[in-house]
Formats: sequence, structure tokens, C-alpha cells
Amino acid sequence: QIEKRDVHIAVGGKSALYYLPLTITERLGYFKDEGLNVRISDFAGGTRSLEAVVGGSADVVSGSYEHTINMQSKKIHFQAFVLAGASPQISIGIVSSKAAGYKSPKDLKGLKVGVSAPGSSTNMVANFFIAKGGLKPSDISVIGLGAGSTVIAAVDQGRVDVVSQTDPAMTILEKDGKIKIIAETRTPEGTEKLFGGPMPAASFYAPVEFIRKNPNTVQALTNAMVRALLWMQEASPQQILNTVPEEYLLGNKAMYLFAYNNVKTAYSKDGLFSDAGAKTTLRAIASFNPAVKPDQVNLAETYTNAFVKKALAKYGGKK
Amino acid sequence: MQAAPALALEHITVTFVSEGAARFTAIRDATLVVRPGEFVSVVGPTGCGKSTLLNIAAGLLTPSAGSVRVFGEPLAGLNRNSGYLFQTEALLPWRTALDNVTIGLEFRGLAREVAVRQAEGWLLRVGLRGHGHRYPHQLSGGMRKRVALAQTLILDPQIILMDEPFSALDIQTRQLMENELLELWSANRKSVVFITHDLEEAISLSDRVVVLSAGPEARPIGEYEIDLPRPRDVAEIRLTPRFIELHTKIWQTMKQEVLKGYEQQKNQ
Amino acid sequence: MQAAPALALEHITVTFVSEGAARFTAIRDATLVVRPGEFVSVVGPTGCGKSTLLNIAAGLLTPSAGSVRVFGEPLAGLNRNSGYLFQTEALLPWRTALDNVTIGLEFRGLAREVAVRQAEGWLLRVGLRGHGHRYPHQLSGGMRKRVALAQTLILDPQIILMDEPFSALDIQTRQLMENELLELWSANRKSVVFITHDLEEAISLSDRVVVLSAGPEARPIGEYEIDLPRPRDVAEIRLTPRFIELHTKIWQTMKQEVLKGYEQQKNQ
Amino acid sequence: MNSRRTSRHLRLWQVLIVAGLFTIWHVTTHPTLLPPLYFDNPNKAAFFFGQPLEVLSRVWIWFSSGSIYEHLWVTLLETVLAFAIGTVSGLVVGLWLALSPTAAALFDPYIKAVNSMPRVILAPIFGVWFGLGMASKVALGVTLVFFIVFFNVYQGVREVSHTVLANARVLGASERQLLRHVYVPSAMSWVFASLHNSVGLAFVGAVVGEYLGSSRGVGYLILQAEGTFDINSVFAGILVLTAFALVLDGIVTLAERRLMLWQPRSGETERI
Amino acid sequence: MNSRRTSRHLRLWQVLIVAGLFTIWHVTTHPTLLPPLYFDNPNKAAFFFGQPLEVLSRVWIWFSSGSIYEHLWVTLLETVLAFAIGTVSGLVVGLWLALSPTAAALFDPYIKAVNSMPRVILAPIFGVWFGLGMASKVALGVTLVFFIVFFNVYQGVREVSHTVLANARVLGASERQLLRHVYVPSAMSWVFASLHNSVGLAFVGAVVGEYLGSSRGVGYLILQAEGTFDINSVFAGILVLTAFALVLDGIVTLAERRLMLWQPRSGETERI
Ligand SMILES: Nc1ncnc2c1ncn2[C@@H]1O[C@H](COP(=O)(O)OP(=O)(O)OP(=O)(O)O)[C@@H](O)[C@H]1O
Ligand SMILES: Nc1ncnc2c1ncn2[C@@H]1O[C@H](COP(=O)(O)OP(=O)(O)OP(=O)(O)O)[C@@H](O)[C@H]1O
Ligand SMILES: [Mg+2]
Ligand SMILES: [Mg+2]
Repeated sequence: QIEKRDVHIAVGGKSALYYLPLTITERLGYFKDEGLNVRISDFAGGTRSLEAVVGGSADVVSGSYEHTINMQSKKIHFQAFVLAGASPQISIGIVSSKAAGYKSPKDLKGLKVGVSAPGSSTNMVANFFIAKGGLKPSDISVIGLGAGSTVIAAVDQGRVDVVSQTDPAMTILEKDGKIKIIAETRTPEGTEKLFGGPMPAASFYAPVEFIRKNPNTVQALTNAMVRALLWMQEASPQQILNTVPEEYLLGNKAMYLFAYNNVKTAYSKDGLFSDAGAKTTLRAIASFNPAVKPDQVNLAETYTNAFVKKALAKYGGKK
Repeated sequence: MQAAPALALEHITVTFVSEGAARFTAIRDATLVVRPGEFVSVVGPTGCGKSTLLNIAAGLLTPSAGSVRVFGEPLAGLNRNSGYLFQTEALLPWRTALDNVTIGLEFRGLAREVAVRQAEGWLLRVGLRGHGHRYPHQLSGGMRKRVALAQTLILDPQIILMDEPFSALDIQTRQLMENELLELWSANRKSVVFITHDLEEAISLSDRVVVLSAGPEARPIGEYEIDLPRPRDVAEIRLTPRFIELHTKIWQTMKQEVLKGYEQQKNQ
Repeated sequence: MQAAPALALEHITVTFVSEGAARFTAIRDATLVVRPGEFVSVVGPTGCGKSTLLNIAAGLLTPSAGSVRVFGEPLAGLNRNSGYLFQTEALLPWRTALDNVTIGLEFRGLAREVAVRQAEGWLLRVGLRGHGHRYPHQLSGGMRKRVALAQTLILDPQIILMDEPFSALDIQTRQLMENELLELWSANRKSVVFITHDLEEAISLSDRVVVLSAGPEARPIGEYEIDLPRPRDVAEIRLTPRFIELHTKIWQTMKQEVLKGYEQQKNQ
Repeated sequence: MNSRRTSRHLRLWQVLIVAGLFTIWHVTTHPTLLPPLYFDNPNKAAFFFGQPLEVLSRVWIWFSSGSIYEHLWVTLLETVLAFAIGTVSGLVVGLWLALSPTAAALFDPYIKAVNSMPRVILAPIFGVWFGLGMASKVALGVTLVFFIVFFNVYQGVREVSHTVLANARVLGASERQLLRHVYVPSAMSWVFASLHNSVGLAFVGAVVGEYLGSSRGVGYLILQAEGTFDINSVFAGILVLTAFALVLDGIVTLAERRLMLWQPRSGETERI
Repeated sequence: MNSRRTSRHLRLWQVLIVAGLFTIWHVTTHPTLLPPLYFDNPNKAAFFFGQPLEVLSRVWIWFSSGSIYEHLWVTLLETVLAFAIGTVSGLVVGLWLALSPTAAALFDPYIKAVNSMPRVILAPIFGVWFGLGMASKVALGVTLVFFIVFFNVYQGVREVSHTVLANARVLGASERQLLRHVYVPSAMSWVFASLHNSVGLAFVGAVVGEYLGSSRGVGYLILQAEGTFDINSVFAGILVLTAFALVLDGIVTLAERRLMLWQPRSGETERI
């Protein structure tokens, strides 16, 4: 009764910790268990993976929930149906040499802030953070660094004063003592502190149309993901390491583990969205992207817990 | 009613324009009519415009003024009835001698074997048997000229335009080629326009010799009917009294013209 | 002690190898010695290997066997003492006629104005005054040859190698050029190797005429000292009895050779 | 007279084609004008291809507010530097290897290997070596331009007519003079063919470099717009760059005309 | 004999150079071998530039475990397709525009404009048109290869000797025959110059296409590795690709040798 067995998932940077639940689901064979034949295409960035789904070459995005709101303002309707990351895993750090002079966000005025790309989530988090200190986006200069080793090089060579990035880059920098973390959304507490509420992050979302036409497929995807999330809650770090593909660890196993420990509380425990989270996201986005008008956004359409609830009913009992 | 001339260049003027430099009128109001089956030689001082005239007859150059008619039809674009042996090297460098000779036949759609058989006959005629597999750069200057000759003549064109075809050959080979040409021509009367610097060659081959004036603004300044009997042997005919008489006559006109041209340039 | 010869090609053999095709020995065991100040003409049937021999003398081609010496020194690489007038077109197409003539002087580091003044003199000498601003493709075949002549002679080389320099010129211009060449040569005795198909030209200009046999495996088969008095006028000297005598003698050798070559190829 | 009329006709046609393209662009991306052709949702066309009116208004705002100048200046400077450095180095290395067969045989595989390296992926290394400023963008552009010029110069030099070369050598040219008076003029048309290609790729190098990490430049603007799915600004950026690429190409064409005067052209006779 | 000895010498030198490069790479990136030159932290060099031994062992693992073959096959197929399609279309369009001056004048600015567009930014549009499979990567490669071949063919055809062309026309060649027997052979060396460049860029197109979004291919492997800062795998991927690019280039060179037999070469006399 599954409408579409071959599901094509698009993701932007699959090997990042941000998308660990997806990798776990795939590696543990949960998609197969649900009768799905999943193909995962990796892209150089979250917007790219979204565009692939809009263009019709993939079915489901594994990406940041906030894009469903962005897309609604473009009159293209997406709905998120299972949450994988409860926090965006973005941290802000200031280079050690400037750390002494830093007291509060307003001290960032005039500094060079390295983000993954101008206009991306890392940029948004940085903007949100400086707004707390009463600064406007034009008070800092934003530098796009990408997410690769350029970030490390930029800090090393003193080309940025502040970085807003995801892991493992931040962990590497932090461990080397290059930066001091001044804000983070790697944990629920940090997220709460920065955004004033929960901030849903990595999730599965798909065009509303797709969900309407393929409810059983979506249910199967949700089941697999929820099962993986539940497994992750129980799993030891060693189990995680054993599950993740060898290639992801080849860089540096110890570093991977260290970074994982930094972000492990950021993964969703049950896959459920919260209304508060959606509202926080809308607030954050609206403050950043003038094209998004809060009063015109229908938040209820952007996510649904219906599938997760059924999945929890199926797998939650095993606890 | 008389047949239309094979080639009629009437009141031709050619003015070259080149960027920056002033215009240059190479030929002014020149008329040259070639009857069907006539062998016409054109002689004239170097640089007077002989090749230019031939380019116009071949349809490769458009005159600034004047009309070109081929068998009565005004010429537009290329002259499809003519074969042209260029003064400069024009063989296709990426084809062997043999393939250069066959190419015209291939263009006409002849089967390769037939073309090769004919071409081999022609290579023999121009004394290049056994050199068919060479590329042009592996041939001597005179050999290349002979390949070009075979390339043009194998197509058996109605009008043959030849620009100094034999000047790179030694005298003996030259006479052999001249006799071949005459034989071919007399077997099946073509119209020939033949440019040469060798007045003896011009007289011994032609029905008519046209002398061009020195450039710029060259034009024909003398036409001489050559009433020597045919068939001719190019070596023997040079010794006849009528030949010597004609030679002397044309020579006088030419000599004056060349010296005039040379003086002109010296005092320019 | 006698001075070393200006140019000594001794026991030269040239074998061309080309991919796929068999090897071809154009020249076998040929010896040609040119004394300082001597004017040597080389004649021979087309394709026998005259240009090849000149290329070797210029240092552009390495013989397969044999030695080349220039003023007694073995030649390695280019012959720096020689000027070479090529049989094929060799002007630099991106330079005007004038700039083509000045280029050798510029290579020597002469100031541009000086070079231009000399070059203009040379253009006048070869009858091309007023054509200095033209690019090679805007000149006629004979004009290009004369520009090349000026280009070579302006450098006043010790040894002048010329490959059919005048064959594209009309007879009058040709005689003017020949006289210019003789004048230049006699003023300041150079060694000249002169290739031509025109036996009269060869005899009227030279101290010695060398006849090559027909190829393949060509070699000198006759050497004739030309004991005509100097200075000569190329037009007048042709009428002297001694000239006619020499001409007949050399002619006999050549004729046989050419016919032999032609027959050879026909029966190959 | 005649040729001027033809050229005016041509311009007219070109404008018409541009207008036609813009019209097609407009009607296919404007949600309500046509039934959706390709996408199920009528807004998707606009999402991917933008809308010409929006794009043009974006361009207009950039220029009228002056906000674009800083970015444009950076990008143009990077492009011109990449073009100049890439061309000169391609020329020099191309000439060198073409004239020194041993060096050519030796380095040939390395050059080809480097040419086949995906530069975009190596962008982080460029960042390490050249920083995040203009230098790294210029470097990226240079790696694109260099090879195009190099391969053409290399081949162009080897195509020099043997006779012309022999003649120049006999006339006493030193290696240096051969280079200046024979190899370079003869390879000129090869160089220009590669330059027309390089102009475009120098722009590509600069923009992609900025796109991969920067704080200024048109690529930065484009990246910023992509983050918020503002496809109209992306196209506006591309449009502006294209216009400047055509200007730069025009300059190359002018230089070509001046330097290639010597070549025979057809239609050299005057018509009366 | 002699030339074979030289060529063996050459190979030796080339191997030595590679060995030298690897040694430099090794000592500068091996943390303890040298005092750090460029970076404060001795591990930094290895972080950015990888370590040759690691890279080689990565390559070895890929091939011995067989895990690379699927990816390599995809990438090679994309490359070859991009190369073939780009070359043929560049050839056809180049010939067409070179032979039709009106079309050339008309389309010239558009071609130059498209050439100057940063294709990486347009990758999503390729995704829309060609999907996420091989087609979109091939398309990206084609946009790189096409222009290189195009510009060279376009110029190459216009460089055909006027006399040879006139001769062929007088000998009765139709437009079609001119193309086949004059324009194409004459432009051949131009085409080959562009092909040597294109081989590399076809690889770049395929890999960058995969890098921007894919589920297989060497570019995908590289993308995965970059996400985990595994620079050794990135270099291993590049190394493997480079090796194959050299193989493909070797094939082009062979074809060139066969087709360009007619050209004069120096040293045509036998030495005894
Ligand atoms: N493209 C051109 N542009 C300008 N002038 C030209 C061009 N082509 C030829 N000329 C000039 O036209 C004149 C005639 O040239 P043409 O080649 O017809 O002479 P020719 O009689 O064939 O001479 P030759 O016997 O030396 O071959 C010459 O003065 C030449 O400089
Ligand atoms: N590169 C080459 N490869 C093979 N054969 C060659 C090569 N160059 C010349 N030959 C052959 O060598 C012979 C002599 O050529 P060369 O050009 O020296 O003749 P030539 O005496 O100058 O003739 P011409 O009077 O026609 O100019 C010819 O048979 C020619 O085919
Ligand atoms: Mg002429
Ligand atoms: Mg010769």
C-alpha cells in the first residue's frame, strides 16, 4: 500500500553531524525495513537540495525547517513531517585574541563575521545574536567562508574576528583554542537562550502535494526516522561510531567523537514539532528576510505531527 | 549567327582598397574576348595585373566596373566552366599528390577507384609516376606545379585559365609539358587563357598573344594573331622565319612597355 | 697557400625518411666546391635535388652523409655567412614590403631610420618604389620575389644562395635584375650559388655552371668553366659566338639527362 | 554606405532577438499569463528563472542607489587582473614550451594534469594560500584563463610556417628576435581566439571565487540572494556581469582588428 | 635508437619530478619532519594539504576494496559524454558560424554572453532541466567544452588559406565538400589544440557537477570527504581523476598523430 517505493531524498552536506540521524536511519536499514528504496543525493548546500525538490528531480528534502516558511512566501508550499534536529547546531565564537574585550553582543560592532554563506542560517543566527546587543546587520561585515577548511584557514590567518558556523568546524577551532564560544545552538538550553524558544532545525519536508498524494510513503519515511531517533537516544558513542560509514571518520575519529558529544543533545528525541518552535522560527526569519511577512504566513501548513504520532505509536512502545 | 565568345571580359576596371592605404587601380577599362576553342596568351610586365585579370575570369574577384560573360551568360559568382591553375601554390597540403589530382573527380562524385585510375594516368603524363604518395611539402617546386597541372586538366574544363604554369620547370620538361598541353587542347578544342613571361612560349602555343601595358591602370596595348600552322611542335616551330618575325614584332611593343613601367616607378 | 673555399659540400648524400613511405635518396655522393668570389650556377632537371642542396648549404637541412665546410670551418647549424633567397614564398606576411626588407638590418640592431633609408634604396633598385606599404598578399608574384631579393641582398652576405630568383619575372625585368646582381657581385666579390632553369641565364651570369643528373640519387655530371670576359651585359653577351658554343655544349648534356629522367619515370 | 546599412539591420535584429527572449522569459515565468508548461505549480517557473521585470528593476535599484558600484568594482578588478595575469603567463609558458621541446616533453603531463583538476573543489586551498581577498579570486580566474591561452599559444607557435621561420633565421634573427618577429605575430590569431574565450572565463573565475567565499563582489551579492531564494537578484547579478563581459570582449576585438590588419580579407575590390 | 634513449631519459626525469614533488609534499606536511614553515601548528599543513602516504593508502583501499569502481565509472562516463557532445556541438556551431558571416554577426554577442555566465551558479537550473542523474553533469561539462572547441574552430576556419580555398572551389567543390575537404582538415590543428584543453575541462565539469549535487561519482566522494574535513580523501579523488585525464589525453594525442601525418616535421633526413 506504499504509493511510491523509490524515494529520492536531497540533502545538503550529508556527512555533516547536522544530518547524522539521516545517515543512521540509512545505515541501520530502517528505510528498507519500511519497504522503501531510498536514494540520497548530496548537494553542496541546503538551498541546492531544496531547489532539487522544487525542480522535481528529488522528492523529499532533508533540510532546515525554516525553509518551509521561506518557500511559502514564494507561493511554493512545503510541509515538514518529521523533525530530526531540535537545535540548529550553529555556534558563534570570537577569536581568542579578541575574546578578552568581549562582554556582550554589542561589542561585535564593526567586526568581521565569518558565516558559511551570506543569507544562510549561519548568517541569520549571527544577525539574531547581534540584534540582542541592539546592533543592525549593517553594523558588522559578513564574510562568506563556505563550510570547509576555509573556515579554519580564515581564523588561522586572522581574516575574521567572529565565526558563526556549524560543527565539526567549530569544535575543531574550539579545541585548538582558536576561538571562544559566545553563543551556541548546539544544545536546547543554548537555543532557548539565543532565540527565546525552541528552534526546530533538520527535518524531512516535502511539497504539500507530495504528502497529500503519498501519505503511506511519508508515513514510512517518518517511521524510519523516528525509529532512528529513538535508537540514538539509547545508543552509546561507540555504537554511533560503528554505524556511521567509515569514510566519515577517516578524517579524524577522535575529533568526530568529540564533536558528536558536543552536539548530541541537539537531536530531536521523538521527531515532534512544537508550536513554540515554529513561532520562534518565523520570528527569526522575519527579522532577517524582508520577503517574509509574519502576518501572511500560515504556520500550521508548514509542519505536521500527524505522521510522527503514528510512528511513535508503532515504535515508541518498545521503550 | 556566330557563337557567343567563351569568355568576354568587357571594360573591366579593378580598384583595390586596403585599410589605411590609398586605393589602387590595377586595371582600367580592359577588354579581353576569347572565342570558343581559342588559345590566347597574355604577356605583360610583372605586376601589371595579369593574375588579377585571371581571377576575374575565374569569378574569384569581382571587378569594380565592367562585365564578365561566359558563353554569353553574365558571370555571377564562380565560373563553373573554367579550370584555373594558380600562380601561387594551391595544392591541398593534407592530401598526397595522387589525392590532390583525384579531388576534382571526387567532388563530381566519381567512384574512388575510377578517379585513382585516371589520376595515375595523369601523374604519368606530367612525369610524376611513383610520386603519388608524397605530400606537397615532400615535392620539389616544379613537381608541385605539375601536380597542380594534372589536378586542373583532369577535369577537362571548357575554359582553361593558366597563370605561369611552366615557369618553375627546366626547359626540356617545359617543352614536354607544352606539347602535352597542345595535344590535349587540339584533341578537343578548349578555350585557353595562358599567362607567361616567356614570349617564345606564348607565340609557339597560341592563336593570339595579348600584351598588357605596365601597371597601374593596365590595359591591353597590342593583340597579335599568330598565324603559324597547326599542329605545332613547340621546339621546332621556334626556328621558322614567321615565328622570328612575330617574335620581333611583339618584342618591340613589350620592351618599350616594360622600360616605361620601370622608369615610371623609378621617378615616382 | 690557397684560401679555403667559401663553400665546400663534399660527398653529400641526402636520404629523406617519411612515416609509412619508403626512404628516398634524393642526392648521392654529390660534391660542390665554391671558391671565394666565384659565381656558380646549378642547373638540372626539375625535382633532381637543387633546392635540397641549397638547403644543406644554408644549414637548414643536415645531410645524411658528407661534410659541409664554410670558409674552411665545418658547418654546425645555420650558415651565418650566407643569404638565402628561397624558391617558395618566404616573406613575413605580417610585415609590409618595406618592413620585410628592413627586417634583416633590424635583426642586426640597426636604427630603424637608417634601415628604412637603405631599404627604400633597395626597393627602388628592384623596381618597387611606392609599393613599400603593401603587405605581401597585396603584391603580385613577381613583386614578392623582388621584395625577397631586396630582403636578402640588403644584408650583403658573404655567400649568396639563390633558388630560381628570376623565374617569375618578365624577360625585361629579369635582365634588369640580372644586371643589378652582376653589378653588386662584381663591386665586392661575393660567392654566389645560383639555381636556374634558364641555361642562358646561367651562362651569362656565371664563372662556372654545374649540371646535376636527374633524380633520384642525383649528383653533378658536368662542370663547365664559363670563360666569357667580364664585365658582361646579360643581354649582349648572349649574342657572342663563345656563348653560343658553351650553350650548345652544356645543352647536350642537359637534354640527355632530362630525357633520361623522364623516361625513367615513365617506365617505373 | 551599404555595409553600414547592413550593420544597422543587424543591430536591429539583435535587439529584436533580445526583446523576443525577454518576452518569452516574461510570459513563461509570469504565473497567470500562460498555463504552466513545465511545472505543476505556476510559481515554480518564477522560482527558478526569475521574472525579467523584477530582474530589471533590481538592476535599476542597484545602479540608482549606487549600492552595486563597490561590488562591481571589486569583481571587475579581479576579472581584469585574472585576465591579464592568465594571458601573460599562458603566453610566456606557451611560448617557452613550444620552443623548447625537451621542456615540453617533460612538463606536458603535469600541465595536463593540473588542467584537469577541479578548481572549484580546490577553492579552500586557494583561500589558505591567497586569503579571502581579491588574490584568491584572481588566482581562480588565472587557473581558468592560463590553460586556454597556453594550449593555443603552444599549438600556434608550432604551426608557424617552416619557410617563413627558416627565412627569418637565415636573415640573422636571434632566438629572441624570432620570438618577437615570427612566433608571436604568427601565433597572434591563435592568441586572439583564446582571448575571446578567456574574457568570459575570467569573469566566471572571479564570480565563482567570490561565490565560494568573500565579503564583497557581485558573486557575493549572488550568494546572498541565493540564501534567501531571491532568484531575481541572482539573475540581475548575472545580467550585469554579462554586459561587462561584452564590453571587455569588445576591447579585445578592437585590439584584434588593429593587430591583424595584415591578413588578407575577401572583398578587397571597390564596387562602383 | 637515439630517440628511444632520449625518451627513456625523459620518463626517468618525469618520475624523478613526481617523486620530488611527493617528497616535498611529504616533508612539509609530516608534522615532525620539519619545523612548521607556514602554519603555527605543525598539524595544520597536513590538515590543509593532506599527507601523500595517507592519500596513496586511500587510493589503494579504494581500488583493492573495489568501492571506487562504481563512482569512477559514473564519472568517466559523464566525462566522455561531455567531451564528445561538447566537441561535436562546438565543431558544428563553430563551422556554421564561421561559414555564415550573417549568422556569426547576429549570434556573436549571445555566444560571448553565455560563455561569460558563471555555470556553477546556474547549476540548479541544470538540475531542473536535466534532473540529478548523469545528464546534468554532462550538461555542465558540455558548457565548458563547447566554448573552447567553438572559439577555436571558429577562428581555425577563418584562417584557411585563401588560395587553397579558391582552388578547391574552382575544382568544383560544393559547400558540403568544401567543409569536409578543406575547412575541417585545415582547422584540424585548431581543433586538437582545443581538445587537449577540453579533456581536462570535461573532467572538471563532471566532478564539479557531482560536487554540487549527486548520489554517485568521484565528485560525490570528494564532497563527502570535505564535509568531514578528510582532506586526504579529497586529494585521493583528485589524484585518481588526474590519472584518468592523462589517459584520455593520451588517446587524443594518438588521434592527433594519425590525423596530422601530412604536416611537415623537422629532421626528415636520415642520419647515418
Ligand atoms: N589585394 C590587393 N590589394 C591591393 N593591391 C593589390 C592586391 N592584389 C594585387 N594588387 C596589386 O595589383 C597589381 C597587379 O597584381 P597582379 O598579381 O595581377 O600582377 P601580375 O600581372 O600577375 O604580376 P606577376 O607577373 O608578377 O604575377 C599589383 O600592383 C599588385 O600590387
Ligand atoms: N621532405 C621531403 N621528404 C621526402 N622527399 C623530399 C622531401 N623534400 C624533397 N624531397 C624530394 O627530393 C627531391 C628533390 O627535391 P628538390 O626540391 O631539391 O628538387 P629541385 O631540384 O629543387 O626541383 P625544382 O627544380 O622542381 O625546384 C624530389 O624528388 C622531392 O620529391
Ligand atoms: Mg601574377
Ligand atoms: Mg627547387
